[in-house]
Amino acid sequence: MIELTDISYGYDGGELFSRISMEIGPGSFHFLTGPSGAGKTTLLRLCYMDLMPSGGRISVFGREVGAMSRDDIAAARRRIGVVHQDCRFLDHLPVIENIALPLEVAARRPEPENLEALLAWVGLSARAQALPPELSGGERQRAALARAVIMSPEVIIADEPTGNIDWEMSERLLELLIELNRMGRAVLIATHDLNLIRAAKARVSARVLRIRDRRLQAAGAEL
Amino acid sequence: MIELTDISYGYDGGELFSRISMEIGPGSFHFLTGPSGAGKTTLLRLCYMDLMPSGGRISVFGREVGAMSRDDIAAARRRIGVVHQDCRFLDHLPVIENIALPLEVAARRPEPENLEALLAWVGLSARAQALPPELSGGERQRAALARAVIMSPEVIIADEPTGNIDWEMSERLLELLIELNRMGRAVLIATHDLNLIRAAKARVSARVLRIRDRRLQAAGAEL
Amino acid sequence: MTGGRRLKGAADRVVPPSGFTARLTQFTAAAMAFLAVFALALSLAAGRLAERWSSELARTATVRISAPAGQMEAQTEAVVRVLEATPGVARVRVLSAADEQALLEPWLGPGLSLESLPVPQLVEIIESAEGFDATGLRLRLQAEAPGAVLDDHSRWRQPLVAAAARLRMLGLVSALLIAAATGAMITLAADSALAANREVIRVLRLIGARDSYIIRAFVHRFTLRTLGGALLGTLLGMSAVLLLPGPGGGGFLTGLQPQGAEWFWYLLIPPVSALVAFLATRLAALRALRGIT
Amino acid sequence: MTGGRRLKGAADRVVPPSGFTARLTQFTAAAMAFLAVFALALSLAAGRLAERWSSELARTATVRISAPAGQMEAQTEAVVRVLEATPGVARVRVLSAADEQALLEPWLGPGLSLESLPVPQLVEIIESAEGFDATGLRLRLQAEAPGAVLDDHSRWRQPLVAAAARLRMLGLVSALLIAAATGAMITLAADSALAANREVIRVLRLIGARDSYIIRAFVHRFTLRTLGGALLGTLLGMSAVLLLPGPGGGGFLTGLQPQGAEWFWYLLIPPVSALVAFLATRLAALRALRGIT
Ligand SMILES: Nc1ncnc2c1ncn2[C@@H]1O[C@H](COP(=O)(O)OP(=O)(O)OP(=O)(O)O)[C@@H](O)[C@H]1O
Ligand SMILES: Nc1ncnc2c1ncn2[C@@H]1O[C@H](COP(=O)(O)OP(=O)(O)OP(=O)(O)O)[C@@H](O)[C@H]1O
Ligand SMILES: [Mg+2]
Ligand SMILES: [Mg+2]
Repeated sequence: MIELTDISYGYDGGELFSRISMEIGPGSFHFLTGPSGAGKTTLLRLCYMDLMPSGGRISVFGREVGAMSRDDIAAARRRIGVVHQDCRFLDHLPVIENIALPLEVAARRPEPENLEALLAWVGLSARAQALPPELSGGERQRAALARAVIMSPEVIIADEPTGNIDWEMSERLLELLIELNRMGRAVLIATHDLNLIRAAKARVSARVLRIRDRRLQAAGAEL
Repeated sequence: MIELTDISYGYDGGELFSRISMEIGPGSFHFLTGPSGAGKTTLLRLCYMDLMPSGGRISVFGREVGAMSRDDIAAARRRIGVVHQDCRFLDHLPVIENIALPLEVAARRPEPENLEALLAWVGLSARAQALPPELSGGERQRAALARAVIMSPEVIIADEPTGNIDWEMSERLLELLIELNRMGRAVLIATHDLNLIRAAKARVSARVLRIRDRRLQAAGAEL
Repeated sequence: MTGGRRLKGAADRVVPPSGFTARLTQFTAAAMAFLAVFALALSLAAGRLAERWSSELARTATVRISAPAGQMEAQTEAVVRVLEATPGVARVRVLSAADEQALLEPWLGPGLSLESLPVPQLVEIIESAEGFDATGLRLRLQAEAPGAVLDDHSRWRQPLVAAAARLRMLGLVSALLIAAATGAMITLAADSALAANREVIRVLRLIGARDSYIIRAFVHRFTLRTLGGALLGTLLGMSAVLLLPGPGGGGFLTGLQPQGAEWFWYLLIPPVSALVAFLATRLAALRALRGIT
Repeated sequence: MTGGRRLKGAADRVVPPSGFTARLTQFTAAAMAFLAVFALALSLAAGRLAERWSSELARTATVRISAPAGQMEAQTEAVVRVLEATPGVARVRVLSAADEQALLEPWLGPGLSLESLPVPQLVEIIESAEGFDATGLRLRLQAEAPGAVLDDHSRWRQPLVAAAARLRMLGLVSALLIAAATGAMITLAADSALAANREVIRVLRLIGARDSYIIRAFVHRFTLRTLGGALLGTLLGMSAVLLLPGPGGGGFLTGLQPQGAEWFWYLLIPPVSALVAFLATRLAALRALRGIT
């Protein structure tokens, strides 16, 4: 559904990737690892069309990204759920409205039961009416995950979703992602948490990709 | 140096802690753990006088916090280095100036060699002139740690300093903190990363505190 | 909290209330509307004044003919001939003895008989709108009727009329300046609000909001705020203008108060401000969006 | 990059450049200064006009005495007596025959002998600044000199003087309104900049910056911006006022151009704006800091 072909990218000056290719197919489960600053976030941003590659082609849901209008990109993004590394919210709206925001933007009506079940799953029922700045670090990440999955997106992209979350909660979130994956959603997670990758590999057939020397490699058996 | 006695605190309504006590003595090394939302960040904010307790007394460097003026608090904060969980920077100044900011605010002149050595230690030499929004998640955390230690503070408080950092870099940062601790600085780290705690315990005599049921407990031998 | 309730006015709510920029916009709109009312009042009053003065002056002049009794009639006829041939002269009237006596009464008292006096003959000229060329007329009169003297006595008031016209200009220029300044300020306020809300826009874009959705939210907000502020400012300005104490005795500037159709111009202030805000915000929003994927 | 270089002007640099708010502040200051120049020019010109008119009118009035030849002298003396005893009368002058002839010449032509005519005696009154009570004077004259008629002929110009005074007031009120609006706008702009920079202030506080350090940074920035904007606006405004075409013939409003000591008032605009900005920003910064530990 998302296909990167011979992608190059670099912020002003340096080159972070040269000619890397990757395919996120329906129902696939990918992990992306690599040292801090390797370009994990950058690669994900390319996938959700937040950056345009300096070389190569990206196609999302069968359409070339370079040929898409701004409205096309907006429409495609509604089919991708993203957990950003820095968990951005609208700070003036309560958590529950932030989580429902993708529905609102798409002029769809949120179903209260779904919303509440989702909140319960990420353990935020008690904080539904809090404003985002009043959340703890881990609560923010969980809210971001809830917002990413509320539209039942075809692809879920999560950038370091468990950086601030204790192990117990991480396993629970992984559970949710695996369940969604079993329902046919593609999942792509960037993380440096090897425990998380190991736990996932025990339960689904996940591919682990690693960014090294500006290339993308399949990680070895050490995981 | 920082002493909490019978502290209670709660954001509007609920009570997060009731009557907890803690002492950060010179040269001590503490870890603070607990599930997400337990109040780790809140406890640290009480320690660096960002919040005032609703009950109990806090004394910092021998002075009662409640009796300190705003300028007293500013002065005391210069003796405490803090890594905030959400790594706030001045987004319009390059990383190197952000790291040197505590010196500037204290009207002290940064020593270029120190600054560069510190940047090299946290692996940010190449990104010195980047603006904070151009940093990767892990780079931000490392910059925050560099800023926290640049004033050679007597106490270092770090909130989840390795949430976005790969294991190799985490060990290196831990190294830095342990070294500073050996030089007599007190260190207090909130983290959910059990590996980090285990690695530290192997090298220094660290106490591990856990927030549970609104109280502070010494963590058992399971770590 | 039902979904339905949350959806209503949602596009508006995604923009944070941002107290200060909101108040700044409203206040700017109000203050500028207030000043615009004053400038407009000044301009309209000056315009009215200029009109009144020009019509009151009725643009008259007099020719005084002093001649020996025998030549008087002939010279009077010559003067009338010359005047009727002069472009810019609308009407010529030879004053009768009774007219002249009425004119002299304040000076010589009633009951004076002009018969016994060598009183000059007066000829009144009503100028047309363009006016006549006084110098040329004087030369021609001198040639045809040596005893005739042209007394251009109303001209002294013309600077006043010119001044009133200038005052009107000044008021209009001020009103235009105020409108331009308002536009610029609202643009800047919108820009600053959008810059402050870059993060909000980014979040909205990232979760799949269309540009039109985002623009609508901001434009709506700013247009309403400006309209509200301008309405308030116009109301306050009008109240101030209406409450201004009238001068003691029906003098000039009696009337900063608007009259009749002039109300229309004041009523234009709020919608024009709102339109300016609408366009300014739309442009600012489009500009802001360009930098955000 | 040495430490020394980085330190210079550091307190200023910690506040982000924030393009739009900066431009908004500058523009507001400039626009308001520009308008203030106009209001001031209007006010000063109106003041000058009012003065000129009042002095030109010289506040004169005339008493006309028509009496049988025998009583003329006695009534004239009575009139002079009454007038000299009237408060508000500065000077009394009995017109000579030559004076009267000069007055009548335009009407009756030269070479007229008044000897042969029952011409009334004219007495000129120069009012003092306060003026006299015309009604009371009329009653007293009627009693003492039944042939005397008070001709208050200059009064018709007084509404003009009053109008000029009102115009001056209007200008001053506008200038004050503009100053108040500027203050409010700069306060709001400062508030909005501080609100936008809450995060910056929080970071600075958290790393141990004193309130005074933070306030200095903001206040410095805003005061300089406002001063710059106001200077520019004043300069532009003055240029506009000076370049305004003078009216053809020395009429009223000749002089929107400032004269002599009036320059002083214009020069006050930029420093006063800067002072307003200084105080407004200081207050706003103190208010903003109160909420941040
Ligand atoms: N907007 C930007 N402008 C310039 N350089 C940038 C920008 N964003 C990121 N970079 C740089 O590109 C490199 C890769 O960044 P990226 O965020 O993709 O790393 P990452 O693999 O996600 O790291 P982490 O694990 O620390 O989050 C980093 O060195 C970073 O400093
Ligand atoms: N400003 C605030 N206003 C209201 N509630 C708050 C505020 N800040 C935090 N809380 C709530 O207080 C509780 C403790 O928050 P805190 O940030 O201390 O947790 P934490 O232990 O640091 O969690 P994490 O590991 O997720 O960072 C959370 O439930 C949080 O939602
Ligand atoms: Mg990253
Ligand atoms: Mg926390």
